[in-house]
Amino acid sequence: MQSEIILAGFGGQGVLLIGKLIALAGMDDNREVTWMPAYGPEMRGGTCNCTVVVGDKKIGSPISKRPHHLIALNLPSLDKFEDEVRPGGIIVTNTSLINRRPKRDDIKLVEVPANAIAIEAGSPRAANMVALGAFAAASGLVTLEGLIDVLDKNLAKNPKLAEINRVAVSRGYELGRAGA
Amino acid sequence: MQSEIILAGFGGQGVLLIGKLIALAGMDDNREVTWMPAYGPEMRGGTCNCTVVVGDKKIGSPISKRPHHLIALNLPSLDKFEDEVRPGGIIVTNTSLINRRPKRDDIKLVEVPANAIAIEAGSPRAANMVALGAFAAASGLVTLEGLIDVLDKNLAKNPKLAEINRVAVSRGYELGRAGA
Amino acid sequence: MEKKLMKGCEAIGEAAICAGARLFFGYPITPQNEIPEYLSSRMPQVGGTFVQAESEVAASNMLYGASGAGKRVITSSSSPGISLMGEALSYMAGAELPAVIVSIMRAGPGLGGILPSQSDYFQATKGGGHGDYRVMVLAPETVQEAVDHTIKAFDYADKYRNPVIILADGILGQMMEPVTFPEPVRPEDLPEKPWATTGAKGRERNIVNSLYLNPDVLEERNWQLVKKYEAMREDVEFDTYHLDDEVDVMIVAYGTVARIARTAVDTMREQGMRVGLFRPVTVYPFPSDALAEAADKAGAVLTSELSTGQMLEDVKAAIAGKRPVEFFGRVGGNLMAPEEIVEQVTALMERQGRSVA
Amino acid sequence: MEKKLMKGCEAIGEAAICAGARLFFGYPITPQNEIPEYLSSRMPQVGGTFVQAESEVAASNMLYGASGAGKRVITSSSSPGISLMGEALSYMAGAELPAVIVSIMRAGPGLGGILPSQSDYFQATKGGGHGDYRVMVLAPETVQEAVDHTIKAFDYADKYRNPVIILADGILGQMMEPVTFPEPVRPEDLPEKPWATTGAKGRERNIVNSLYLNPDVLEERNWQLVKKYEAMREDVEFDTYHLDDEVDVMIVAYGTVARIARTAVDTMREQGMRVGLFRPVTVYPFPSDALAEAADKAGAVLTSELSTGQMLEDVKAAIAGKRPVEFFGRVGGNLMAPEEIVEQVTALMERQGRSVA
Repeated sequence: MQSEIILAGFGGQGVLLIGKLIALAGMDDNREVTWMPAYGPEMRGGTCNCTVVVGDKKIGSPISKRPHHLIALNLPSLDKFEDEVRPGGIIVTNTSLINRRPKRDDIKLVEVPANAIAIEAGSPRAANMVALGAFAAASGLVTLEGLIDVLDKNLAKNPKLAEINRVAVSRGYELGRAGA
Repeated sequence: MQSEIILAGFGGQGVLLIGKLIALAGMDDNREVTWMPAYGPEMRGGTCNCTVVVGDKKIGSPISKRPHHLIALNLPSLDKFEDEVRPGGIIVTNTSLINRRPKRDDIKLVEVPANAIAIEAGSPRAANMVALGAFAAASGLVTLEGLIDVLDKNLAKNPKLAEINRVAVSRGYELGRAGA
Repeated sequence: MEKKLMKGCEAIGEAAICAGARLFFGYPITPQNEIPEYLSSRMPQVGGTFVQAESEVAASNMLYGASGAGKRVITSSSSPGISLMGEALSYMAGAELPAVIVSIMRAGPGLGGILPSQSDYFQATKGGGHGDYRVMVLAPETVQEAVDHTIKAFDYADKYRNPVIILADGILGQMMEPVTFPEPVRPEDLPEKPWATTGAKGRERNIVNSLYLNPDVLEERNWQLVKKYEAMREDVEFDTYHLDDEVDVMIVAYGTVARIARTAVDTMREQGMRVGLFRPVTVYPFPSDALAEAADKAGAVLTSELSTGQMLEDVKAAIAGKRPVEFFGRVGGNLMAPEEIVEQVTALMERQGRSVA
Repeated sequence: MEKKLMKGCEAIGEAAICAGARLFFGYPITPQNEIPEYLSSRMPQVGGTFVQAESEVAASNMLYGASGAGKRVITSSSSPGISLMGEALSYMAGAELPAVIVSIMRAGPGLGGILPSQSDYFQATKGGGHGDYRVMVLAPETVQEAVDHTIKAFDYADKYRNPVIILADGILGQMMEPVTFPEPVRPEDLPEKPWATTGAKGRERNIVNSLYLNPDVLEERNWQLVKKYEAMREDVEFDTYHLDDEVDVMIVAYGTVARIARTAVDTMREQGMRVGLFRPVTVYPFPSDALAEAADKAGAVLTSELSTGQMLEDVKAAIAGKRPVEFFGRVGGNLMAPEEIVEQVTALMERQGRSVA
């Protein structure tokens, strides 16, 4: 079973980082993982995305035109990738910045006001973590413990930031579970 | 019928020029001709040679490992090429500078004291012309008139030099005819 | 051994360190800048030297010089930059100098674009430079393989005294995958290079050169080089997927396209189609014999590349008319989706009159 | 028309003038210095410009610039120098700029030697530079053909908006043969180039570039270029000698080796041997179809080159396993004598079980 996830937002929202955290958690779980950033002309105009694949056997293409899931941190990302998600997949939208619902009704929608919750958690920059937590809960692809573990390892030098991110990812996880 | 001639001497003896004159005379005679100088490492050490091919049909290789004829203006040239000449071919040697006869007895030998005669003709530098004349007479490959014609054309701007060369080539021609 | 999640470019850089390379010369160009970026900070940490040269011509000649002095050396670049290294590559091959060149292909010709491509296959395998030289060319498809190939490349370069190219594209360069590294080699533990110009104290001086004005000597050398290139066949590498039994179509692909093709093969196998994949791992020497043998068990062959048909020539040469060889390429920086390969295979099977299950 | 006895190099120079070229950019290297030497005095006589650049990299980029401005431009060099032009060649092909490049091959790899060679065949025909580009490659065997090819090269370059290479060796460059020249073209009488950057007065500005960051646009361009390269097939040229009837052995050779092979064929024909010669005149596009057809009437094929086996790959590809293809090469600056070819053909016939008359 292989899961392909596109994570998209504008530059600075940290989609590459949460993609990497999923890959790291998957790796720690002894699964096959790839993380592939869009580069080149796609990077222009301030949009930013990456594709993470998690699976149980050797991964073929590290990019996907038919991802199973989408995490969209802003409206252009939802506009661009909504149609590509496979039926039955999860779309996480950041309602703090996305003022519409997906047109698709064959997907599982997880709406989180990621920026608002991130501010509550202690930093507006942690919105990506909220979305990550929500996705983890809704998909079951990685566990909250796994994510917190890689977060702690990656932010060992900055315990304060680690704490904010832990809170943000946990809040997101709760919301994702509730929305499921 | 194709004739391949190697003309060899030391740098400055003008073997490239007399090769060119044979080619030009052949060309004027509507025959196929090629002129090919040795270049590269062969040029080192002051030796100098070129290969002229005159024939009635399209010429293949412009160089020859089995030339029909050899014009050797100095001893190293005779040493180097003597063995390559085909049986029955002509070897013209410049006895002013070559103190031995060829070892071959299956060739037609034409000996000319080219430098001595050139001095008589007005310039020690015309030794190549003497050898050229001798070769023309012995081989019949090009006519004296043909040679004088291309000489005149090539030296139109220097009538004095043309005159010396005319004399030298004619003296060589007489010697070559006598030796035949 | 600890698993790390690393970008291909950075993993290649670390692998070079691991192989005992302490000298990098290069000039920036997208999409491989993460290699020099990584090594610019990493080299000083291990007592190595990172030089950003004034051009790729300069970088490649620095490579020549440092290799002549007996050191393990590496450079990396992308298409236009590799073109500028053609002369030095030929010189290194002529002087029999080991060196590792990482070629992260981008779309061409000319400036082209910065997205992935495999359109420098000819340049790498047939020799962008002049003369009868060849370089060994390794084409990794995963980040782990990029690491392993980089380390092997240094060993092959020393073994054959010849440049070795790692041929990959921006996907592999930018992608992160888990990797492990072997125990690093200390440069001082590497075997000595008795031919190197290390200062001729107490021995005859060594000469590193490619100039042979005597044609007989040069000809002899040329044929010796040919023997060496032929000897490289002992290190030929390839990979097969679902080729144990007869197949209707055998896909031939390398690098990133092989990954995409593998996904396509999985899809087709699920649908009951008899399809497999042959992946050249060394593209020079090309696994011609193995490919020809594999083709004997295939109805037809589909070569798929990110080029307008370069490896295709080697595939056709290997198969020598015994099987139909068709081609599917995407270029300009675009990749084919696995679904496109499925489509192409299906169409090919129909043309071959084979029922698609 | 007056016949002149001229050196190949000088004849190529005069032919360029004759074709309306008024710009030469180059850097000296043996054995083609007679081309820049000739043009350095000849260009000013016809109002042209001769520039000795600071390097071959610079010369080739000057070519790019002047071609972009719509002028007929030419450079010449030899093996290492041509390697340094690989990047600019790819750029010219990418920007669709016409230019004529004279490649007088010397022995390689590296500095090698200065004697004749054909070991840059891959570089010319498969693209020394990066990306999916091709250049048309003409391989003259006589000085007259060198003249004709140079003139044609300018026409082809303009027709296809692509670089064209004249591929020859030091023999042709140094040899004198009689030549005639056609009526010279006056540059001002050449057709206009509406795409050139000539100062955008009263019209939309033209852009000469090879950068296409959008992969869909670049991909479209790549396939258009492929179509163009395929269209070049209409100008494919070859020559046959004693191939009207069936032969036991067909020799395939180009340039200087074709001349030597012709002498060998004459010798063998005199001995009653059924032998002929196929000579590719354009080596890209390669006359594959004609060669395959000719091979149908041959028992076996002997490819002979001054390389360790480069055109050999194209010959094998064309014949696709239908006939045995063997190889005889001399390298390092050495030429084969006609007698050596006779020997090789005789041995091949014996291996094929054909009686040698």
